[in-house]
Amino acid sequence: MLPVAHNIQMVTLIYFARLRESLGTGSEQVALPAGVRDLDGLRAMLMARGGAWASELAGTKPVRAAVNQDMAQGDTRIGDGDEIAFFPPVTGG
Amino acid sequence: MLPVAHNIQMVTLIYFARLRESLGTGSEQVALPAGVRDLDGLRAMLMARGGAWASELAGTKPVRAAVNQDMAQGDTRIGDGDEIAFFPPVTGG
Amino acid sequence: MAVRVQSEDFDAGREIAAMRAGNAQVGAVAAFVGVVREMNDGSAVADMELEHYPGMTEKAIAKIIDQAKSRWNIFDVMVVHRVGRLKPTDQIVLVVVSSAHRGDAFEACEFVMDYLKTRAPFWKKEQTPQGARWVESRASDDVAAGRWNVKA
Amino acid sequence: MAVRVQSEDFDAGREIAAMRAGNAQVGAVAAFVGVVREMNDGSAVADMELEHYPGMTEKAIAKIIDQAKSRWNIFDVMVVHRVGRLKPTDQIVLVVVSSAHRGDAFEACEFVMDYLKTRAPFWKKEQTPQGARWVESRASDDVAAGRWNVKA
Repeated sequence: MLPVAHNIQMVTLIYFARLRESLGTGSEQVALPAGVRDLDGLRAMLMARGGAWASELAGTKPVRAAVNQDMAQGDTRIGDGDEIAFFPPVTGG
Repeated sequence: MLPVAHNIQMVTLIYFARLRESLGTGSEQVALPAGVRDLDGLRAMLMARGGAWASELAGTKPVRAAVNQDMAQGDTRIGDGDEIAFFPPVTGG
Repeated sequence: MAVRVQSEDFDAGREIAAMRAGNAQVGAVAAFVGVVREMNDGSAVADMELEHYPGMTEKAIAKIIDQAKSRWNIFDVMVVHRVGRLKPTDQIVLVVVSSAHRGDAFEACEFVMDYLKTRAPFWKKEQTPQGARWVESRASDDVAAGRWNVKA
Repeated sequence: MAVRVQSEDFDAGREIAAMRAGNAQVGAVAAFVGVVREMNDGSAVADMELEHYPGMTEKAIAKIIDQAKSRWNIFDVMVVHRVGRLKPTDQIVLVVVSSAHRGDAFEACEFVMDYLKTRAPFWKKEQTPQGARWVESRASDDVAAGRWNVKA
């Protein structure tokens, strides 16, 4: 029988640029609840924190995301050990 | 009454690249006969010399021309003092 | 292929020379230098801070270069992108593409720039007389990238 | 605008830097370097001689630059074209265009190159193991120049 700890899915969240400043944090480790298995689910979970989290991630201002350093979509699957980044549309070059 | 010499139209002819080599000359001064007033007329006059002149200027191999250092066409007018160049299509760059 | 993300300035001439060296089949080198402008969207820019996503940046640029290499007949691509504090007239980005013929070099160079603008994780924050502001992405950049018909 | 026809080599980096200097509105510099290839049309090239039409050359290039300036939003264009004896890996031609934005810089730079190839009076004679030969113009160059819809 597997230890219970095995089911806890830990992910690293990173925020860049305007999001990092508005949210007041650059990165954090969070445990994914059992029902959260894709980017849209994670975004809903973070918006539930209210305040800047709700307003920045609602999609009224454009937000992009990457999973393990690849551009990702709302239905991109996420799981234990993933590095997930949220940021505004890029403006380099 | 104008002096007769006034009617002699002298032009400078210049040849480049393959034409210069085939014709065996880089430039010459020629007097335009009364009937020769455009590039096509000049080309016919030069082809009448025969040999390389006939074969190089017949148009079987592509030939370009400039009048006073501007790209020109068969019907481009020519007259006294003009600088007229014949050459193959350009291959710089 | 070479990708460099650095705070130091770069020497475009040296990079262009390096792309020619050692390959006598190179007939064409296309290069692009992006520069910080004094005015942007109507505001005077005093300086700017370029933030990026270390790790993903290099990976994203390498992917763009791979796509360019699969689409055009090119020998090599090199990209240098600066980060950190920059001021007007500073160089930001360099893209150099070598090829046998100029058409491929030009198109691949423009493709890489268009994709850098929409796919590489860099963000600019400008200092202006009205205060600091994050530069907003331009719809025209999405249009420019979109015309290459590449899937995201 | 600057046009130079010379036998000496050029320093692309220095010319690019000169195009940026003194104008803080320059946001984009596109550059192209043409290089002598070791193989051309299937033959090994030992060296080549570039002949031109002094006087007309500068005039023809200036006209191409004027057209580019009337069609695109660009600040400046500079062209350096070498003549005389060149060997594989030598630089032949440099075109640099400065602009506020990259689209204009890229297009104007490619336009100038396409027109140089079909309108500027230069001729290449290559030395190959099969003997000397005048390089023939390429239909693809006429096509490249033709797509800009400029009247001759």
